[in-house]
Amino acid sequence: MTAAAATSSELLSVVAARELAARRTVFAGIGLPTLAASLAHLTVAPELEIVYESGVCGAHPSHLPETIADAVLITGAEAVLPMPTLFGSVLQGGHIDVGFLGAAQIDKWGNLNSSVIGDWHHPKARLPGSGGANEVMANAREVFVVMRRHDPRSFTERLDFCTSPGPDRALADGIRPLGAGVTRVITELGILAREGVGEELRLAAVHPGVSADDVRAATGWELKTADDLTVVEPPTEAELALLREDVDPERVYLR
Amino acid sequence: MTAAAATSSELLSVVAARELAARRTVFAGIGLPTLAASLAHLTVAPELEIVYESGVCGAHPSHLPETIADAVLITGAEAVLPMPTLFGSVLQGGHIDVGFLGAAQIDKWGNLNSSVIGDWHHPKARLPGSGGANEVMANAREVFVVMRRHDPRSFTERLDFCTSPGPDRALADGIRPLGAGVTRVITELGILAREGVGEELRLAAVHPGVSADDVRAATGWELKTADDLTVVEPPTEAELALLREDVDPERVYLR
Amino acid sequence: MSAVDKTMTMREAIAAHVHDGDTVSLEGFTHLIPTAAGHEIIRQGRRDLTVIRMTADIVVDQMLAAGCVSKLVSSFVGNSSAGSLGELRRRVESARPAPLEFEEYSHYGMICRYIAGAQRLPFYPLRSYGGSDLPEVNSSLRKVTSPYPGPDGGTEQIYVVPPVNPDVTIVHAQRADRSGNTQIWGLTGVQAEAVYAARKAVVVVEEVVDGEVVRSDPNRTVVPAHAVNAVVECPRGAHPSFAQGYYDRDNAFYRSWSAISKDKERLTAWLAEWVHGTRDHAEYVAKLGEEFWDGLVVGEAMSLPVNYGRRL
Amino acid sequence: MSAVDKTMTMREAIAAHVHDGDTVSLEGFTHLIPTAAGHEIIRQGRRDLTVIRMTADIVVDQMLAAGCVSKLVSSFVGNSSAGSLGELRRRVESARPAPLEFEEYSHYGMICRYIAGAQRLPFYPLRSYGGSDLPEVNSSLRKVTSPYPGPDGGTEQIYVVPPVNPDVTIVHAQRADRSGNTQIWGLTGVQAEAVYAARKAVVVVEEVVDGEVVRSDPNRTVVPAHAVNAVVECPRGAHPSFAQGYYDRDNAFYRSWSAISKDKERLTAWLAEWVHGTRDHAEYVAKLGEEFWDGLVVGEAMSLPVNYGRRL
Repeated sequence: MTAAAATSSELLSVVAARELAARRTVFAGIGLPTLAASLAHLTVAPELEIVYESGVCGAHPSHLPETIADAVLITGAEAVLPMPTLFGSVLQGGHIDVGFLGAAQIDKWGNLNSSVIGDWHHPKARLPGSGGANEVMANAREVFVVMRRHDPRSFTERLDFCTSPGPDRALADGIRPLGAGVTRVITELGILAREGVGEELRLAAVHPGVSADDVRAATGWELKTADDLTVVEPPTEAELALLREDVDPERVYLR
Repeated sequence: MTAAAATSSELLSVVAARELAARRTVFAGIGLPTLAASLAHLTVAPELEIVYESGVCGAHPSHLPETIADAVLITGAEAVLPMPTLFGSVLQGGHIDVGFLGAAQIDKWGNLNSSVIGDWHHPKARLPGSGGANEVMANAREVFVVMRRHDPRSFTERLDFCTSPGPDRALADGIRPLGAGVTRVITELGILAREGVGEELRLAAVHPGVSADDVRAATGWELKTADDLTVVEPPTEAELALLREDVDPERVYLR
Repeated sequence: MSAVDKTMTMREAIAAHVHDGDTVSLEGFTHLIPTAAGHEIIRQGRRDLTVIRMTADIVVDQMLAAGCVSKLVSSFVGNSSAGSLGELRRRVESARPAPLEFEEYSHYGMICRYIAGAQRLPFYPLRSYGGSDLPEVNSSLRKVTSPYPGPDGGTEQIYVVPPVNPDVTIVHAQRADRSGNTQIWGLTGVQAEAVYAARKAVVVVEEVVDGEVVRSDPNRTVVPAHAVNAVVECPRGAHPSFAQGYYDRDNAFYRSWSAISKDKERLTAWLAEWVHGTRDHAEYVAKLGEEFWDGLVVGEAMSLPVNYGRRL
Repeated sequence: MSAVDKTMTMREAIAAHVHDGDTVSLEGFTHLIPTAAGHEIIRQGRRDLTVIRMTADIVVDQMLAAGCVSKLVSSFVGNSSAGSLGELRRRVESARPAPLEFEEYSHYGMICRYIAGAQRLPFYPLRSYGGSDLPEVNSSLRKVTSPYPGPDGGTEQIYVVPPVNPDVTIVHAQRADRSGNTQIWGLTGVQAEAVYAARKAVVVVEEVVDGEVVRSDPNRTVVPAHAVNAVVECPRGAHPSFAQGYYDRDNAFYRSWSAISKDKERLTAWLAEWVHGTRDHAEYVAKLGEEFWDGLVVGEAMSLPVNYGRRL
């Protein structure tokens, strides 16, 4: 029996999960990041702990959570911390290996905009803002970005507003951040990667059937390609089975 | 039936309790301050809450506590706070009306030494140090000092070391404290008082049988006397009965 | 020792402690959002409020739509992950029907403002904001030079935020005694700091309990009585958010809010029916109906008791 | 999710995590003092330690007397209200048998150093020290000018303390699971901050419990597993201090310490008998005898359970 072909959500979740190999702590929002972390826990990162910005550590949810503060994350958790402790001692304290962030716009240095489209004072669209994103960027050892849509408006030469700056911008402002900033961007076209300060995001891998030119055309800056560009290994049947049967059997997020 | 004459401990406790009239929160150590606060609660300050630097608010002890962290203060308390909350939000936050402090030396401005006798680097006697005293002085609305012994070595023109400065010293250092500093010093001879910044401690009251000259002779600086010097009203039978029967029936501190 | 009875009705508490022009903090991070208090502020027609709330969500959108708010201080303006806040976007994007002054932070920036306010500090340092555009649109985000050498031996700079001291902070909790000793379990968020930062505090609870209940577990007291001015018993007052162990989150209502709030007429009708059209939260609860509440019922998962000990 | 087993014996934990020359924080404010860990450090003959402890009391005096400590960082050096620390006073007052480097703070100064260490801050501001002589003898107490106007519109200064980041922090707690989720009730002191400030942390507990016990009440977890490197089960390991709900304080021993420690020979004999003369804390406990422990037994005062709720 062959598994059904992977959906876009499944593909992104599987690819993100693989990138979490051997990591210990991940700061994840609800949706694809949770799916990725849960799958990684079952596969490449058995010691992985998901920390939620609401204050939950070591959750053992009875149901797939609908928010980062879902009651099912609390009941049976190993610890529920006050927010000053979570943000101060856990996140700023340097205990998070990987933080997942989303954004409306990203630039080649991995700077992120989640505040406004247009001018902040008279925005065309008011977005939610930082939440904890600015802190995750400044304090997690590295940041993974999962963005379904890969187009030049989202992957832009110039952000309308920088909500969560990578280390290069921080250093220019005289502030030394703890981590490397965005190191992986996982999209429907492939994976962009950078290692740290002074490095641009480069195309590291494409999904099967996608060419480097496709990705360059979808990116708003002149995207460089890694020397060892690879093709993403499609989700295995084992990965898909875990995702479909154990992680999200009701397909809450696997739309 | 006449009550036995008041002991020194009883006298000091009763006098300190009266000074707590209408106060709401008191930061008290174990011993005479606890006795005074407990008696005040039963008499002149029915809403009084004792806050302990260990983190206990609203204690309902089954036995007279032996330390500020005695297990009997915890069981049945209304709240037990982490120390950062107690010192940060409660004390520094400005929620304490009166703090009780002791000291080895006090000067005319109500500055206190609880660190060393002699030079700090080569002390003749090493005392415990600040503990939370520096914070109580800086942040309580006013400070009461109970010192059994009233002699020129303790009531000194010049402290060997200033552990806990009153507001005059703080202001000279460019720091604006919240409270008035020491406003009452209760000793076996009488009561010294000052109201706040710029004021020296003056003799406000003497115990029956003590003269102003007696107190001046026992004080290491040129002690001024208040215009309306009074004689302390001796403990009433009602006060002594409460102290002996309700507050410390086993005479743990009423030595 | 203090045993002052601070219980009052929501109507009394809002009338006594929230005035036109006040700075009002409403906290509760996803859990225990003080919605019923927001609705009573709307009913009493407060104007020109500065609202402080980390996650400005449905209750803030409702207060905006009712015309109560002239300024918002926040770190996240959105309807959780369930969509947009229609009124907020109209106010910010096109000043309809009136402009909204907006002071923007990140979550930890807001947390640190509360901590600084609670601890009476002139500023609080945090490792956020370096290189961000936020300091360009918020002049309260400033830098301080550390008086200690940095990791490389040179000087080190860090951003700081100023304290916030609301006129009143309102929080929702599971339970309190009559004098205000307040117990919260599950997510405790930043409620304690928001209360200590405020000049006055109103605690809304699912149930007022005997002092003995609170005192059986003093570590559970997140806010002690000395920091509380009013205790309001208001069951289900956190709807559509949840109260751990009491009722679950109304996710359907969250999902519906985008459509309601996108259409100003529909939003006005919603307020007329559910807020102005109910005398108090008890009526709002009754109007939703028992069948509705049955859908949010939670089962039991009791904590194991611990022994505080008793001297023999 | 993490379920790594971090349990080990006290001997293994001290051997693995405390080295000559290390900076070691031992916290516990009157309650849950990690005495057994201090004794094992003595048994293993550690030298040249910098000990950080807010209330330097009996266990510090013992470590000083055993020659383990070259520097002390503290805010209170005394035997509670029960008298003096003989060895500490000899070291400080007359450099016998060796000088002791002493860095002195106030309680809140120490607390703020731990917070700054835990939160990776370059400094932490506090409203202490203005006009005190402490900054004259401790150059780490410095001033910062606030970037915001003060209450009078002028500039405002405030003292700050630097972070502390011990090589290892050791705390005692009532219970933990095998992976290090640690629960404390009663006085929780500054244990969480001291652990988060440290590079490594050892948690000593009255009992190692199943994960299910911890997870029945996640708000009780003061230190999560991710901050813990070793879990040591050591019943009665906080003696002569107390463990709320487990055993009471040995006030008689506190009162006796002034006389023991005042006489160096007697102190040396005490260490020989009770620390060097016992193989581990279990022997120390047995040597005290069951009759002794009967005197410290506490009765029951159970917390009332709360409902965390379960989705139906």
